Amino acid sequence: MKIIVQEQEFDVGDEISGLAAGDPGVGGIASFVGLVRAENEGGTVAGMTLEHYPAMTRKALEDIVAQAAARWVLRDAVVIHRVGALKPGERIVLVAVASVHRGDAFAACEFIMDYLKTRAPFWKKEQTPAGERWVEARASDEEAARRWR
Amino acid sequence: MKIIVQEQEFDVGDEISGLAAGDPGVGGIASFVGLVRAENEGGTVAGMTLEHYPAMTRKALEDIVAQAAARWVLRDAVVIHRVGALKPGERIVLVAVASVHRGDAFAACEFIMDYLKTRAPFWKKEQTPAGERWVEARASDEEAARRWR
Amino acid sequence: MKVKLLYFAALRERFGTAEETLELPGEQSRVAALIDVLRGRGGPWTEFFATDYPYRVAVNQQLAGLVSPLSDGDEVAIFPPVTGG
Amino acid sequence: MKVKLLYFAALRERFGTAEETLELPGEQSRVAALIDVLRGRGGPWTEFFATDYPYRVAVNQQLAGLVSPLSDGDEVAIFPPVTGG
Repeated sequence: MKIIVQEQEFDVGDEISGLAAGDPGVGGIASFVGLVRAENEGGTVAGMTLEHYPAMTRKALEDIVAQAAARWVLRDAVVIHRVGALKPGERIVLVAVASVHRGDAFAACEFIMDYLKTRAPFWKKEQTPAGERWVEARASDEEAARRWR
Repeated sequence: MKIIVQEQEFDVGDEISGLAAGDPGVGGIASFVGLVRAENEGGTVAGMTLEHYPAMTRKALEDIVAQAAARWVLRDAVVIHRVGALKPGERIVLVAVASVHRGDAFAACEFIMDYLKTRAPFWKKEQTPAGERWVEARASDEEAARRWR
Repeated sequence: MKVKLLYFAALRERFGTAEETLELPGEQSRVAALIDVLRGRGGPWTEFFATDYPYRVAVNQQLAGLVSPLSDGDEVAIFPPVTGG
Repeated sequence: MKVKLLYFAALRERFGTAEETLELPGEQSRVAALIDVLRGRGGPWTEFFATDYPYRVAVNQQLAGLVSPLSDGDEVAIFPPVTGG
């Protein structure tokens, strides 16, 4: 289990290869990579800054992964979330989950993303031609998280 | 869109990085990597051989990806499936889907895996201490595919 | 009419062949009629097609059913439920 | 009793501060009482807490609600709905 908040880029291939390496029972790894879009709500995005609540972030992510581990068979998981300045096309987040069967891997990975989106203390500020703006939370993210109750 | 059937290993990081590279509208990439388990149905697996129906395989995979593209917003997708001799821990399959939002990426990726598992002409033969045996189809895979109807 | 028959995986081993050409009566036929011919052959074919094993059929590389039509020159594959991924 | 207050993102900018210490009456309190104190302060606090903006509260780094208890020394963070991932 690996949970990291960092400014630097990460290597998706390395992270997925490292997950559950040598565990003979792992049958599949589901993952999600979130990217900075160059367009958002119709406007051009030149870049963004990700702020977080350092004392809480790790705890919140650990709690989300623990909830997933209580609901599905997880053999290993990694969550990496970047903070600081990011350019369009750069990776923001990686969630990867190794399990025995793919159903559990997919469900746990999507659950972690949905909860991260609504419960982990990160905030995005976008740079646009019209100036800076804080990204607003999407109602669809709340709905996605509610599905799992 | 990239669909490949090959004997060689592939690089997950390269494939995910290459997906939708430069597409400003992509917000996320969901992926699944299937691995050869060293244990199956309680027995030790020393390796497996993957047979396929070459004239049909590509068509079948293209058709599955086209069905996914008709149901969800896909910006790009890659399916790589290996054939031939594979050892425990080696990757068998990669499905990765780039989309605007994560919900579509997750759904399309899982749909492609579920359909691949039940409609693409691949067959696994496992080498075990008790000799070789053809892997039997799992009823749970049929159920998983039926969910999408 | 003639069809090209392919067998894969456990069925290839069971019938001891990967490929054959089969003559069917008439100019059009159906998968069901082909299966009847195979079932009537004796040996491993009769044995196999008397069971309720859920074999799959593809006609010209597309999954097909018992009522699917067959024409001269079609490629018909018979195989076990798939187990890739 | 005293609590440490933290503001993040748009709220940090709106209140012009990231952190402050606040004195609350009594030895125990609740998030609702803290919010009442802030709403009564005037300026951007009164303005903000009069709206129905769906701000979030964490007590000691755990998401909390208006009825959540507060003790001396607690760290209370107030911030906008999160937008990571």
